[in-house]
Amino acid sequence: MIDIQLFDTDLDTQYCTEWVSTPEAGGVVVFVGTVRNSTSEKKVVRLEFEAYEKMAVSEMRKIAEQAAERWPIRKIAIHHRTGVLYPGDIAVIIAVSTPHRKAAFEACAYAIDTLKETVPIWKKEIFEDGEVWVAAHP
Amino acid sequence: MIDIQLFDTDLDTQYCTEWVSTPEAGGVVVFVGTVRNSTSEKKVVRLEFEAYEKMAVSEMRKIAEQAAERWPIRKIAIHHRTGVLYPGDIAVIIAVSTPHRKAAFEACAYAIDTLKETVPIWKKEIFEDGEVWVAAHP
Amino acid sequence: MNISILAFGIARDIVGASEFDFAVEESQTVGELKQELVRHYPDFAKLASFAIAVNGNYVSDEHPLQGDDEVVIIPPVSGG
Amino acid sequence: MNISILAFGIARDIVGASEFDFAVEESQTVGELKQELVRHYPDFAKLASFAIAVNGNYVSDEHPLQGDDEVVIIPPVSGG
Repeated sequence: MIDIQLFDTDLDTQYCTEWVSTPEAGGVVVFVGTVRNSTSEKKVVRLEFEAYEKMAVSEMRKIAEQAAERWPIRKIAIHHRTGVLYPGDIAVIIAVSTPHRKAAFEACAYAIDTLKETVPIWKKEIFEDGEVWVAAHP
Repeated sequence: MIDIQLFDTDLDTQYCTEWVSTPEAGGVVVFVGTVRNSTSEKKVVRLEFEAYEKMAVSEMRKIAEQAAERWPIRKIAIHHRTGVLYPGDIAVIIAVSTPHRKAAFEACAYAIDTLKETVPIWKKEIFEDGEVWVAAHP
Repeated sequence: MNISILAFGIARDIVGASEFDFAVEESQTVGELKQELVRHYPDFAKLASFAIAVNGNYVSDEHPLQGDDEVVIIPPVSGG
Repeated sequence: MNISILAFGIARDIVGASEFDFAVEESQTVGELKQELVRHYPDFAKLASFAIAVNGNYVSDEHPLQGDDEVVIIPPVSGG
């Protein structure tokens, strides 16, 4: 079972963790990506996330489906934020449950690694003295 | 910063996740180990956990300290249950925050792998037709 | 024919609009569209990557365009 | 001298008590204690592993015992 959602409001770690938990699975791994207060020594004021929403959701669903083909996933939730975020805010949550823990670790790491490569979501870092689209340039 | 605790009451995933979260860390990985409803096709009625408490806490602390030497951990929480647990109940939570996600995945997996090897906690699985100390025999 | 193109992130900054019309030949490929876009907006050549999605999916450079396609410029993504 | 030994998990079932006194020679090593325990309780030889903790730490077989040590039998652990 797969739960994919884009939110423009706070993400809920507890919801994702409980949603994937099931007595059939012994291992739940949750990744929570938060906004750091600095990048390369520069103080981050805020981040602005935008998404090509339709395709962001379908690409996140593909990741979940591909992970479920590779590992014996019972449930997987991928929740991502859009809009303005401040240091400490949660940008993404990926929660995975599997019968044994190794698969949950591998599937969760695969999902966040792939999300950062394929899902059409963009973030702009705003510093005190400028701003930059993250990863835009080599 | 390290938070090690043994509880004979329900563990709290939300507490651990929030406790390790900090604006200095961009990645939080949480492992939640739950009681499965079956082992080798046999239905599990309940699990009974017991600990050599003093040493269980000190060995969990060693794991946290060793992990913090190997990875740039900002905060790590290891909470473990004792007593009687039923399928779906949480037996252990390990939450780790690091500046970048790869270290959090590695440190969290290291901590649960090592916990299962060194921490003096024992569980007995109770089936409908018998019981067994897990891992006791080759 | 004219196709309507959506631009997100830094692509929107480069084009100066989140949606714009762009003239292409009938059955022009995505690869040819990308070359045209770089000609009009040289800053696209400076990006770490530069992909096109058609109707919600990544497509290869060989993919032929149609007038009613939803065409989106995908600059380097940075979710998570 | 007599030392007091704690037994957890399956070790408690094998000994039939969670705490018991056991006679050892002065300065006997942990390795020798383990051999004596296996002689008295042959089921310890069937375990996947069989370690001894002294005063809250794992110790090697060469570790010498003292009368006021807190000695604990650690059968295979299974936390998590």
